[in-house]
Amino acid sequence: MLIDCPWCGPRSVEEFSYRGDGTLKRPALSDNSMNAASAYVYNRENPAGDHMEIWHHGNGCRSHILVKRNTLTHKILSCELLGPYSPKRKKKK
Amino acid sequence: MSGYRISSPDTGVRIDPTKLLNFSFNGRTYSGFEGDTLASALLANGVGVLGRSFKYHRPRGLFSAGLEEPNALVTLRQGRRSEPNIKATEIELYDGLIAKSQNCWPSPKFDLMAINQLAGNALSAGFYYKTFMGPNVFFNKTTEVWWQFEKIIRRAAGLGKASLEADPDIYERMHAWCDVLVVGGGPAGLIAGERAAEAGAKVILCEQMAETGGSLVGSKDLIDGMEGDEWAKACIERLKDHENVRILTRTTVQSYYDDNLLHAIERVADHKIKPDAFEPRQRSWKIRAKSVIIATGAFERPLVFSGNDRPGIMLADAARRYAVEYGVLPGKLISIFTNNDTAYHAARTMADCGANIKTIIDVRQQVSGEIRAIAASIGAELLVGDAVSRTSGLQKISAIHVGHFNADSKLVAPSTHRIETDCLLVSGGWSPAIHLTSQFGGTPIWDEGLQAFLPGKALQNWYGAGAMAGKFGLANTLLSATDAAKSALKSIGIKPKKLKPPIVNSEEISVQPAAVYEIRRAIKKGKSFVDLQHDVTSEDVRLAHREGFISVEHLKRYTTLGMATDQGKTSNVTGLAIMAEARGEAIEDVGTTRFRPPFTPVTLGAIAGENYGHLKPYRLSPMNDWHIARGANMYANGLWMRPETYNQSGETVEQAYIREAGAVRKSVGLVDVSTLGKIDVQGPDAGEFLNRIYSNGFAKLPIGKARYGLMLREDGFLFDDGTTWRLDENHYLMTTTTAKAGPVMEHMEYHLDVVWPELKVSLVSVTDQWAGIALAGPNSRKVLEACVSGTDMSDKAFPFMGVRDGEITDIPIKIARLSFSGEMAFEVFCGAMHGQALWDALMDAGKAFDITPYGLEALSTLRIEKGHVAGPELNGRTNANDLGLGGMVSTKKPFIGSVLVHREALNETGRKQLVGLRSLDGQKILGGSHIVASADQAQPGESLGHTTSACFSPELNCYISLGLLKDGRARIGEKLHVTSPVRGTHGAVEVVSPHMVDPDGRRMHG
Amino acid sequence: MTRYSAFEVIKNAFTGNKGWQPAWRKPEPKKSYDVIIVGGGGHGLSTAYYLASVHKITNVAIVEKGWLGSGNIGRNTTIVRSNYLLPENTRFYEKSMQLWRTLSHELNYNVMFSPRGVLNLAHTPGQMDLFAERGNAMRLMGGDAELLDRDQVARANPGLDVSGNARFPIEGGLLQPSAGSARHDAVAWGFARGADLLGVDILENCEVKGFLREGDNIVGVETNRGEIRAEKTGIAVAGSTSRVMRLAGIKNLPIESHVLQAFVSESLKPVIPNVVTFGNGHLYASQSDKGGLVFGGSLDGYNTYAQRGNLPLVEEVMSEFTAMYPAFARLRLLRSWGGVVDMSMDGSPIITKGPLPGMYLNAGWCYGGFKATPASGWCFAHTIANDAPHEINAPFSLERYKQGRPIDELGAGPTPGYH
Amino acid sequence: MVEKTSPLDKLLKTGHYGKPENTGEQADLKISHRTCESLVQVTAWPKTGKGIATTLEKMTHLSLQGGDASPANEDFTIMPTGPGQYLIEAQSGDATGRFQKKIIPAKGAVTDLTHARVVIRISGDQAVWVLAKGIAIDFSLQAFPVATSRNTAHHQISLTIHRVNENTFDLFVFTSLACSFWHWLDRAAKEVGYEIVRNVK
Repeated sequence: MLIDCPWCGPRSVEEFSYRGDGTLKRPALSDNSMNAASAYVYNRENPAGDHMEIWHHGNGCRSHILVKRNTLTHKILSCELLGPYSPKRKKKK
Repeated sequence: MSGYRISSPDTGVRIDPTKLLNFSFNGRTYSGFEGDTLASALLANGVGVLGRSFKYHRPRGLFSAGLEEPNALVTLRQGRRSEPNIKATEIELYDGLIAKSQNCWPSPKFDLMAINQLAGNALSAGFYYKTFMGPNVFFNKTTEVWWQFEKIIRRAAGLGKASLEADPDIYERMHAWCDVLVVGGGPAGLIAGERAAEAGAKVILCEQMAETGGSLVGSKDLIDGMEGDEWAKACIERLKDHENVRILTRTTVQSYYDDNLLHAIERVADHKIKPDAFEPRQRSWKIRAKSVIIATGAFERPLVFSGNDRPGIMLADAARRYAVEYGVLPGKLISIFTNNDTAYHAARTMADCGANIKTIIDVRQQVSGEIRAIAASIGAELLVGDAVSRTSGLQKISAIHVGHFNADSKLVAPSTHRIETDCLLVSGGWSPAIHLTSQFGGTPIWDEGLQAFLPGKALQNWYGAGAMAGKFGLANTLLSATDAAKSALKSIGIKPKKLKPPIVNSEEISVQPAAVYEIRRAIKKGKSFVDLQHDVTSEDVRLAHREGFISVEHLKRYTTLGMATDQGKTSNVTGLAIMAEARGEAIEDVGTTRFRPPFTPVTLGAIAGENYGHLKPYRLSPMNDWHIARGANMYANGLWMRPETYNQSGETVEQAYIREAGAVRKSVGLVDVSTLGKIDVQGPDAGEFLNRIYSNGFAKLPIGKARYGLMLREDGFLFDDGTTWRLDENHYLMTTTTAKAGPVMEHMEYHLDVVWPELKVSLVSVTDQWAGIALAGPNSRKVLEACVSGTDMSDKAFPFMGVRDGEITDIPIKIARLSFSGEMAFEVFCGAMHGQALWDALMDAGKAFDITPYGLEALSTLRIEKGHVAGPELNGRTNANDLGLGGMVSTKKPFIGSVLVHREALNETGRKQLVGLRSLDGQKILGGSHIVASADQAQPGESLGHTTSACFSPELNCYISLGLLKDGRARIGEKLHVTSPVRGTHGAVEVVSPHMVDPDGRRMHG
Repeated sequence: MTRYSAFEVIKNAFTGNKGWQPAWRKPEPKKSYDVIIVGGGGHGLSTAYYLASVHKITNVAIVEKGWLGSGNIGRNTTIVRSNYLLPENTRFYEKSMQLWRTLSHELNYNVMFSPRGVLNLAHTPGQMDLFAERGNAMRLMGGDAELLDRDQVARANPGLDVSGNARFPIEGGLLQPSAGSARHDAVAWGFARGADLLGVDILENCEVKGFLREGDNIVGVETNRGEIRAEKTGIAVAGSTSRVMRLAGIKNLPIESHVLQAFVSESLKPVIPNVVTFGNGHLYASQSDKGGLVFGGSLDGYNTYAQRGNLPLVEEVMSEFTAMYPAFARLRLLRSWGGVVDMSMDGSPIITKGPLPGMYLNAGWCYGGFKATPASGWCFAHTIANDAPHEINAPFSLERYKQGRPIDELGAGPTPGYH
Repeated sequence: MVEKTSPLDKLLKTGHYGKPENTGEQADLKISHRTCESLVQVTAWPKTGKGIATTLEKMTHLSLQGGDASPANEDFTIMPTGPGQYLIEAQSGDATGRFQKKIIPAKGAVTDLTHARVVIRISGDQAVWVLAKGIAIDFSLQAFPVATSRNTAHHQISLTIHRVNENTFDLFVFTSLACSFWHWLDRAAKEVGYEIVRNVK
C-alpha cells in the first residue's frame, strides 16, 4: 500500500505503523465516567467499507495521519495530517 | 519420447549448435547446446519417462514447453544448492548441470510404487477421508490408527527432497518506480513498451525467458515488411537504447498488491552452475508502477480421453516451439488430436522443419477448406468427426485407437481403427493467462466463442493486451497492445505520440475451439486424466459431484485438482467444464476458483531478500567491543546486545554474577545502561504533558531533580516505568526500559498529535545521543569525587534523586543520583561517542576501590534483592496496586488510565500481588516456577501464583525470588512451595516482603 | 447413509464408486426452526452437531452465505494445541484437545488429527523462563508440556539453525507432545455430514440480510432465500461478526477484523516432523500429509475484510522462516492466501448469551479459531441449549472488558492488532 | 574537546572491496564516513514557524524555501525532517550552544544530536543502484531533486538522506545501528565494487 503522507508525499506502507480507529474521541480529562472511558477504550465500529483510521509515519516525519481507507478494497480515499500542524486546527483559529 | 535433433536452417532459433554442453540426468551423461532447456535437451536425447505421477505413480513424460509443465519435475544440483520440484522446461542448460527425477524408486522407468495402480478406484478422490480410522472399539477410541498410517503415507507422499544444509547463495531486494510496467516481452509487450517509451514515459519491461520475442521467436509472419523474428530483435535493440527504459529478462512478475505494487523475481544466476563472486542468485524487484500493461499470453489446453497421460503425449504448440526454437522434433511418427484450427498451423510449421505428421484427428463435425488444404499439404491423413477412444504403450505411447465421435452424447464409438504413433500432440483450446489481473480484477468473464475466461473489470490501473485479453492473432494482438499503451499513458497524464499501427500480414488463425473437453467411452474402462500431476481423473470430478462437493472450491479441495506445482494451468478450465456438465449448468455459472499469488513457485530466499542471513538489525552500545574483549557473553535484549556476565576463567554464569553483585555490595561496580530508552522532552507544556502521562505527580518536580514515574495504559494496567530528570524550566530527559523505548515514544507522540494537539511539547529520541554508565556501591561517591570536576559531589550538595552537570577528564557529563540496585548509586551520562573514554576514566578512578564491571545478571540480582520491579513484573497483566505501587496512582490529577484504574476488578481480592520468596531448603528457585501450597511434588495441587525473577542473593546467602501470589501481601510469613514440573524441581519457600535488602533504603539515601 | 470404512471404500471401488451419496443434503429452508446458526464455518457446523448429538435439539438450520467451509476453516494453517498460560484458556483448549482425540470416530470421518507435537522455540534464558511458566501452568492443570534444551530441539528438528551465530540463537523450546495438526476441510465436512445425518438443515448460498425482531427479542433472520424464524439465533461468523451484528443494531463491539495471511510450499518428502513456532517473531510452520510446508506469521496489522494481505508481511514471514531453517531459502512458495480474523481486545474469544434476547454470540477468535472448533461448538451448543454458559466458557463474556477482567495471554493490552 | 570515536572507525578501512574486476582501476563507487561537529534538531511551535525560519536563515546565511528544500554551505546544512522540524549539521563544535541560546522555549526547542548520528557519504554512478536495494523511495531526480532530503528507513531503521548532488548522498544513520546498517550497505555495494576513501567533508 502507498500512503500519501501530507508532509513527505506518497510512501510505502512499510514506513508507517497502524494506530487503529481514527473516530475515537478520548473523554475530557475532567470526565471520569467509567462508561465513557470504557467506550473509548473497548468499542470499535470495525466497518466493512470506508474506515477512518490513523497511521503513524514512524520511519518518516513521525507525524500522525488520518486516513480514509476502504476495508474491502484497501483503496485510500484521503490522507490528512493530525497534530499541531493539522489543517483543521489552522482553519479553526 | 523418441525425440531427435534436427538441423535444417531456420530451426532451433534459440540454440547455438557450436556450443556443446554436457549434463547428467539420473546419473547418465548427455549433451545439449547453449540455449537449450533441460527439457529440450532431454527430448533431443530421446529420454521419454521423466518421473512418476503423485498418487498412481504412472510414468510421466514431457507435456509442455513452459512453466505450465505438470510432469517434468526434477531435483536440480546437489549438496547445499540442491533444490527439488524444478520444472525441466524452466531450467536453462549449462555445462556440468546435474539433475535427477523425483517421486520414483529405484528409477522412473521401473518404480516400485507403481503397484498403487492395482488399487484402481479404491484410491479415487477423497478416499482417505473415509478410512484409516480403524474400528471404533475398545482401545481404539482415539485416532491412534490414523497416527500410525500417517507416518507411512507421509513418507510415500511428497515430491522432491529438501536439502538440510544452509543455502550459501545471497538474495537481494530492489525497489523500482516507473510510469508504465509492461509484463511480458512478446509482440504485445514489445510494441506497448515502445509506444510508452516513445511518449517519454519511464518504462520497465519484464520477460520471463532469457530473451524477449515470445511467440515471434522464429516467426515468419511479416510486420511492416519484416519477418516477425527480425522485427522483435530490432524492437528490443531500440528499447535498450532508450535511457528511460529498463529491460528485465529472466524475470517473472509474480504478484500484484495494493496501489500498483508488483513483485517480480529476477533469476540473476540460475542459468550458471553458481553465482559469480558477490552476485546475488536472485533479485526480488518491488516495482511501484503508475500503470501496468499485462501481456502474459495464453496457455494451450489438452483434451481429456482415456489413457491421455502416456509419455509421448504433448501439447501441440509446445511441440511447434521445440522444433522452431530448439531444433528438436518430439517423435518420428507424429499424430495430432485437436478441436480447433491452431494445431494445423503448428503441424505445418513442424512439417516445414522436417516432422512426419501422419494423421490429424479433429473432433469437430466439419472443418474449413483452408484447414483441409493444410493437412493435405503436409501429407497428413485427416479424420474429421472422429476422436481418440484410448491409447496403448507401456513406458511410451505406441498407438492410438480412433472411433467416430458423437457430438451430442460426447461419446466416442468403439474404435474403428488403430494408428501406430510414437508422439500424439493434443490441442483443446486456449486459456488466457489472467492470473495477475485476477489478483486485482473483478470476477473473470466467460467468453463462449473462445471457450475461455477473460480478465474481469480492472480494480487498479492495469490494461490487458494480446492473447491474455482474448485478442488472438498477430494483428489483433498488436492492435490491442497499442490501444493498451494509449490508455495507460492517458491514465497517467502522458500524451501518447500519434503513430500509425504496424502493417501485419500473417495468416489469421481462428482460435475458437469446439466446446469439447472430454471424450467419454460408452463402456467405462481406463483412466482419463484432468490433473496429470495429482492424478485427478474425470471420474473423480463426477464422484465429487455425486458426493455434493459441487462448488468449484469444494471440487478443488476434495479432489486436489489444480493444487499441484503447476496450480492447474492446463487442467483447471477442463475440470470446471466437466463439473458444469455434471451439474447440467453453463461453465460461466460454475465460475473459477480464486487466483492467488505467486504466478509460479518462488524461492523463500528471494522473498526474504537481504534479510536472509540476518533477520533483524542489531543495536550496539558504545562500549560493546570492550564488553566482548572482557569475555562477556552478549544476549539479545530486544534489538540490543547486552553483556550477561563477565565470566572469569572457569566461572559459571551463576558464580560470575554472585562475584559481580558481591563486589557492588562490598565496594563499587559499574554497568553499561546505554541501552535505556532516552527521550528529550521540551516545551512550555512539557511539565503538564508529563503530569498527564505519569500516574504519579510531576507538576512540581524541581529543576535539577529526577523522579521515578509509572505509566499506565488507558485500561489502567501498567505500561512502563522509568525516571525523568528535569534539566531546565521547560526541558526534561525521560528514561524508559530498554524493551519499551519504542512503544513509549509512540504512546506519547500519539497523545500529542491525536488527543492533545494544543500542547506545545517536542519529543526527540536521544537514546543514541547518550552513553549511560551506572556506578553503584558504598564507594560509588568516592570514585566520582576522585574524577568529577564542576560539581560538588558531597551528600548535602548532591542529595538522593539530584541531577548535576560536570566533567570527567574534560568529557561533559550529566550525573543523576538514583539507584536501581538499591545501593548508593549514580547514573553518569555523556555523549555516546565519548562513552568508551568515560568508561575507561571511571575504571581508572575506581582502581583504588577495586571497581568491578557487572552485567545484566548481577544487575537483576541486586534489583531483585531490593524488590525493584522490571520487565517480568510488568507483564501487561499487572496493575500498580498488584505490585504494591498503588501509592503512585495519584487521586489528585487526571492522567492516562486514571478512570479505568479504579475499576473494582482491578483491586479485588484474589488478584496476584508482588511478594518476595526465600528458599528454606537451599534449593535453587527457578524462573517460571509456580507457587503452590502442597509439599508433595507428585501432587502439587492448584497454582497460587508464579515466580517472576529469581536469583542467588549474595547479601542473604540464599536463593530468593520475586513472585506474584494470590493475595500475596496478606500471606507474608506463610510457608509455601515453588514447583516446576517441566524442570523437575519442588522446594519449600517462605513468603516475605519483596524488599528483601535494605527495605528502608538507607544505603541509597545515606 | 453408508458408514465410511475401508470395507466400504473397497466395495465401492468395484462398482465404479457409484454407491456414494452426498455428504450432506441441500434442503430448501423451512419457515422456522428451534435454533438458527448464522455461519457455516467450523464453529457453526460443530455447534449444530453438538446441539443435535448432545442436547438432542435437531430442528436446527445453519445459514451460510457462501459454500460451506468457505471462511477461516478452509484457510487456516491447521494447528491444534492447548499450550496456553492462563487457566481460562488452558481449561477451554484442553476440552478441545479431548474432543479432537476422538473426533474421527465421533463423526465417522477421518479428520486426520495428528498428535505430532507442537514446539515453541526460545532464544534467551528469559524466554525459557516464560516458557517454563506456561509449561508448568499446563502441567498443573493436567496438560502435557516438556521443556527441551538446545540439543533436544536440534535432534527433534534437523535443519533448524542451532549454530551459535544465528541472529537469535536457539536456547531451547517448550514442547506439547499431544498437540499437532488436523485436515481443516475434513473437519468442516465431517461436522457437516454428522449434523446433516442427525437432521440439521445446512442452507448454503443463504445470506443474512437482516434480523426479525419482536420488541427487543431476536426471533429469526431475513435472507436472500426468504425469512426464517427461530426462538434462538446463534452467531458464529468470525471475521464478519461486526458486519452481521450491525444488522441487529449492535453498532460497536470489542473486535477489529484483520487479515491473517497463510502460505504453502511445493510438496516435499517429510522434513518438518512436528509443528514449530519461532520465538522472536510470530512464525508457525508444519508439513501437510501431501508434503507441502504450511506456515504463517503475524497479521498485516490494519483493519480489512479483503481476505488478502500485502507484501511487507510476506517478506517478514519468509525472513523468519529462512532464519529458522537456512536451507529452506531454496524451497519454493507455491501459494499464498488470507483469511479475515476477528481480533478481540485481549486475544481471547467471546462465547456468550446475548447481547440481545434470543441471540447468542460466538466470536473473537484471533489466531486460535481452528484448534477451538470442537470445544467452541460444544460450549456454544451448551450455552444455546441451556440459555446459560457452561462453566468452561463462562469467563469468555462480552462484559469482561468493561469489568476489567481481560484474559490477556500476551499482556498486550486493549489493542486488537497486538494479540 | 575530547576526540569522538565512531562505531564505524574499526569497520571502514580505506581500500577497495567487492567485485574483483575493479581491482585494477579505481572503483567508481566511493564511500566515506564522518561524525558531526554539531548536529541539532530544531522544533518550532505551530505559530512560531516563520520566526524560527528567519532565525535559522540569519544564523546559517542560508535561505529556506520550505518543503523538502535542504540548503547547505561550508558551515551548515539544514534539512527539514517534518512539520516545523529541522535537522541542522554545523561544522563548528559550539553551534549547538549558539542555537540553544538563540531559540528560547517560547519559540521552539533545540535538541543536541551530535553523538546520535553517524554520517555515511556514498557517491558514484552506482550509488542509486545500491541504495535502492534497501530504501523504498524513488531516487529519480524528479522525485528526489538535488539539495533536498528525505526521512525514510532501511529494514525498519530510520535514517535521513541528503542528496548533495546527483550522485552523492549523505546518510545520517543512528549511531547504535551504524554497524548493522554498514553490514547491509557493504554487502549491497560489493556487487558493484566500491572504495572506502578518507572523509572528504
